Amino acid sequence: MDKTQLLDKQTTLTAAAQLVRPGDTLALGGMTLYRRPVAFVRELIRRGTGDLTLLAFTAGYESDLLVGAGLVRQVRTCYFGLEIFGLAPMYSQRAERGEIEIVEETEASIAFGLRATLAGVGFMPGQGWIGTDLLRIRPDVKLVADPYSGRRYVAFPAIKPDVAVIHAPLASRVGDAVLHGNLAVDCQLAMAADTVIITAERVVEKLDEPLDIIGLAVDAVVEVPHGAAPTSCWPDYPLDGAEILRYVEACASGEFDAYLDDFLTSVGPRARPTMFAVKNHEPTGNRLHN
Amino acid sequence: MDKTQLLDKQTTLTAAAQLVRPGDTLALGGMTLYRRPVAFVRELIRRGTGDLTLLAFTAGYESDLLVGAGLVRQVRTCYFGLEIFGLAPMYSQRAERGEIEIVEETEASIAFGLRATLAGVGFMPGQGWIGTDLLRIRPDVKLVADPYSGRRYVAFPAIKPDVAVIHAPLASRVGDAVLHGNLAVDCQLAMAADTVIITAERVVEKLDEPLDIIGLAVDAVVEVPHGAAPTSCWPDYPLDGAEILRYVEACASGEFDAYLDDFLTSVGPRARPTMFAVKNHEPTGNRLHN
Amino acid sequence: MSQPATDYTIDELICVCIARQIEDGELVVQGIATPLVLAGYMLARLTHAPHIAFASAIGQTFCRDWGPLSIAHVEALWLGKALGRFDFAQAVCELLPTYQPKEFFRPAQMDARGNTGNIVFGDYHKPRLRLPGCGGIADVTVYEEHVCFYVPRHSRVTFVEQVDLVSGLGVGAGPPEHPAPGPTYLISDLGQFDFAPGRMHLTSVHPGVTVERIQAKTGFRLEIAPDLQETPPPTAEEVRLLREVIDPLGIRDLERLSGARRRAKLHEIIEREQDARTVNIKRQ
Amino acid sequence: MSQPATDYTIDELICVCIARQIEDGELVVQGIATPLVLAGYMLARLTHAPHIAFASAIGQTFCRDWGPLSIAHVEALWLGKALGRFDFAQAVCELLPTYQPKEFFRPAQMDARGNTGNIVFGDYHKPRLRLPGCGGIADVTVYEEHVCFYVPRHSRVTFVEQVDLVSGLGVGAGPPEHPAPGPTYLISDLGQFDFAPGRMHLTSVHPGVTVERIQAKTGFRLEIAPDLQETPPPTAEEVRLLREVIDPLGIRDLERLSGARRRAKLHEIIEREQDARTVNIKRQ
Repeated sequence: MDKTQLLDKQTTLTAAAQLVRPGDTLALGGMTLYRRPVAFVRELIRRGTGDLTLLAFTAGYESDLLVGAGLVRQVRTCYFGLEIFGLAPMYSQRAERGEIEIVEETEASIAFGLRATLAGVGFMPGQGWIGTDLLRIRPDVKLVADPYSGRRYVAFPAIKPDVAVIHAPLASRVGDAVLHGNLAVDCQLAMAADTVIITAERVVEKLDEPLDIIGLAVDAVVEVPHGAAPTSCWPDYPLDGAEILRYVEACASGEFDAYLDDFLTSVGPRARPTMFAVKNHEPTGNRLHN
Repeated sequence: MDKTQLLDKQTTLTAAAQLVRPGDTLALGGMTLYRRPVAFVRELIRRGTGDLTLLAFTAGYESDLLVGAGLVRQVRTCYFGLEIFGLAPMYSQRAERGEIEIVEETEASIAFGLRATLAGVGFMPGQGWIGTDLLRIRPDVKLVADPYSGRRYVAFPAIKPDVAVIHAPLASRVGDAVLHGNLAVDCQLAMAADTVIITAERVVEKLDEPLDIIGLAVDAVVEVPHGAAPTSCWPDYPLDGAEILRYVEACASGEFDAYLDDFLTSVGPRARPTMFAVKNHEPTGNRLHN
Repeated sequence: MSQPATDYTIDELICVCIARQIEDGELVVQGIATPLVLAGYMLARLTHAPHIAFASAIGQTFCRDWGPLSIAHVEALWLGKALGRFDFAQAVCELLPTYQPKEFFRPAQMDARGNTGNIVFGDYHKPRLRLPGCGGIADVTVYEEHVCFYVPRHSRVTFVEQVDLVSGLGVGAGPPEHPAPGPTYLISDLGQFDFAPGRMHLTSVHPGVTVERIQAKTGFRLEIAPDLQETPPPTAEEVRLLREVIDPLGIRDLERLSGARRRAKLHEIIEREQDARTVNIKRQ
Repeated sequence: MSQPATDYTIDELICVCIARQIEDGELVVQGIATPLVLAGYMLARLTHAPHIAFASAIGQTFCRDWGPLSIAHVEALWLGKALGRFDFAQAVCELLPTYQPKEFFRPAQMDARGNTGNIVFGDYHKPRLRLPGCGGIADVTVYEEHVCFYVPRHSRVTFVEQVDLVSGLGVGAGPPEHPAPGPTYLISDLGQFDFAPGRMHLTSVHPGVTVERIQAKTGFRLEIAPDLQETPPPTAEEVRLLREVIDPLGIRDLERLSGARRRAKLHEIIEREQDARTVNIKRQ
């Protein structure tokens, strides 16, 4: 077998979305309204893959669509909103109705939790939370005593996504990816997840810029121009505020379903035809053959 | 007072070396034979500042000179040697004679120890060490139980240098510095230390490359062209293997003292005359006025 | 110095008060969706604090340069002008605890001691209103000594006797062996406050505002400084900088608006930014 | 395929055996001062494993490209050809435990089960010989499943009944609930070994070496594979690649030398590298 082909991970959005299974913990890269894997979310909603635990450092437009579509059972994030555009309407609604489970996170619980997974340990100690009500609403989170000073810290538990989806301005066919900043915890997600999917504005043979994500653990690479829109993908395109506002206004008028129909049926950005059949892929431990 | 002057931290090697006090834990940046603060060490040996605890991720030529000069009471590192040039002769000699204290470290104990300091906690848990004799020779290091699984980890204790000295290819007068890779734990040292000194090949008004060290916590910046020689400073100059070999041969012939005399009296690279008097400096919490 | 402005909005006064809290050389951090704060930082940068350094939740970069506020191009400011780039794990686990930057948070609820809630109004499991979440407030208020608050709409909705769910520590909260420093400063649309006596403490009233009105809009007893001042108004130059240089699109106005009014203003700003961009592109 | 080499050194055979352990697509890591290992990796890259990725203690970068061995310009290889750059804290705390790369360590002492010592010979507090230290061996041998060893000079100095101070875990060492995987492979100047029976286990003898000689130079009883092989010699092409392309300066020879002989060889290499560079500069 041609080794170049063996290590090429480029595939279609359809094939990549099959790597997400009902019940998975799905981590979405980017920040609120920046570099979110929107095209991937569209594909996932089309497939109707549900019962998901949604993990996002901060959750925004793409996550609200998933929640609104009823595919999310549990949310883990430290901020779920649309920035200056206001609350995430479907998240707020479902949370207020008790229709989703929320595992309340903070910046530190996600950052240390991912670092614990990467270090191969069960927790990382942090200064935060003690004295707040976070420990009351997260009874699963325990304290640990510093064996030197006796001081108590929160033992932020290890977090491990099943699948991480990161949108990148640039990726190579072996899965190395350049993010151009606003990294959130994307590099950590791409190392911690069992299955890693990169959607990228451009997929090239060889990167000519420093990589942020090492392709070793990447399972699928999909070229999706404009794949983060209407969120931004710096420096390729800015935030499309008018579209975010259109979403907010639709939800304010009780027209989420109409917006979603429109979102799903819009031709939108499409993946370039795959150059190699999925069956030729054989990265270790991925799910393409399951 | 002119604020530009207030924030300018450029000074002389002499003034910067005064920031190190007898008994300090002195951290030296770089790796073994790469980007070591050799000119700074020359100045420190001239001053005779002793009773030091030497902390280095890996220790090499510069550290062996300090140890040979009798200024080091305690060594903390995970590797003290001259790479392919062999053992660090003075370190080995003094260690075998029991003339220095060694706090045995590994990559993980230094990396997690610095991360603990930066996170403001007393320890970080790691998988390493358990089952080795490291815990026997580091009786100060304790275990911690994962409150979730019960698994025992080593609680790597927080490490905090008093002074860190980093040699950089490029720095700005406010202390921002570019290292060009081979970072070791220099960024961590520059954040963890109470006092931070940057020696640099070139000191400029404004960086035009991404910084590795943020100037906020930097106390002194000294322009010292060739300040890492005979160790390398990529891409400015390579390792001067002939000089390292001359050192090894001198020590093998019992002529460390003669080598040291030569090293100290060589005109060598000198700092550019300072452009601002030290008394004009007033970074928070540094020691220039003590 | 510049003359006092005769014409300014309350948003502009808030920006100016935030700017006045900034000392030269400091590191200041901007959270998500806080244009009043960013405008205040930029104003400080352009007036008395030319050497401040910026970091933002968006971008996670270290910047010394500045740029005007934007809706569409916020990344261009933080990424395009970055001196150094980090990731959020580094920011949370290392940079914030080490550098302890100054940051202005906007509490959704706050009690007299500065304990805050940004997660829910009402019961956590059956909330009256689910809020976005507390970001890192539960993490940094444990240790951070430079926490400031701003409240664009002073009311009993925000200032309450008891916070429903505490996600940020006020003065002395937390374990007795490590009491939280608590906030040091608060600016609202009615006045300025500190927490010197361990409780929210009115130190200046904005022009035209009475102490009685502030107390009436606060759900707990306010401490009043014996030497209570009137907040000095913005200078004409500060207002000019805000309107013409820092925020010509008027993004700072959004925080005091809600619902349909905010959406209408957003429409206007987005169109103006698009138009301005079209003009700029044509100019090139 | 290429013919077997008729003329090769033992250093070259070690490089070739290391290369044969590398699978295409793997991440391989080089420790400090291990030119035999690096030459082996480069040979794998140029023969059967074009898609391997490299990392090195020097540089802490991620590379897919290769370059010839150097004394003076080792940073140019790792930094000049880097695809991505990390720091050593990230490498230790995150990259190594996550990616579990293949790495070849050189133990100073080793027992039958693969427990190693790289800190001292003799008593820790009164050592016969103080060694550089164990680097990260005490950290990664706890979990790492791809640990390999190489021993350029097989002797009873290295292979001992009992390691003076264990700084790396052998097969099954560590706590019973998390036994260490132990090493999987060892190459010395006399033969190749694995640890399949839980102890060092001779699987092939190098051409011209007897089992008796290997046992005599090993301080504990060796397990011998029933189907013991002779190590296939390098091919002529492998030797050519090592001599002409990968390591024209002969840096790989240094590891088997010590004391004055190593210093003499270093003199020669440093002069040759300087001359080669002068020629290159003149050519430009």
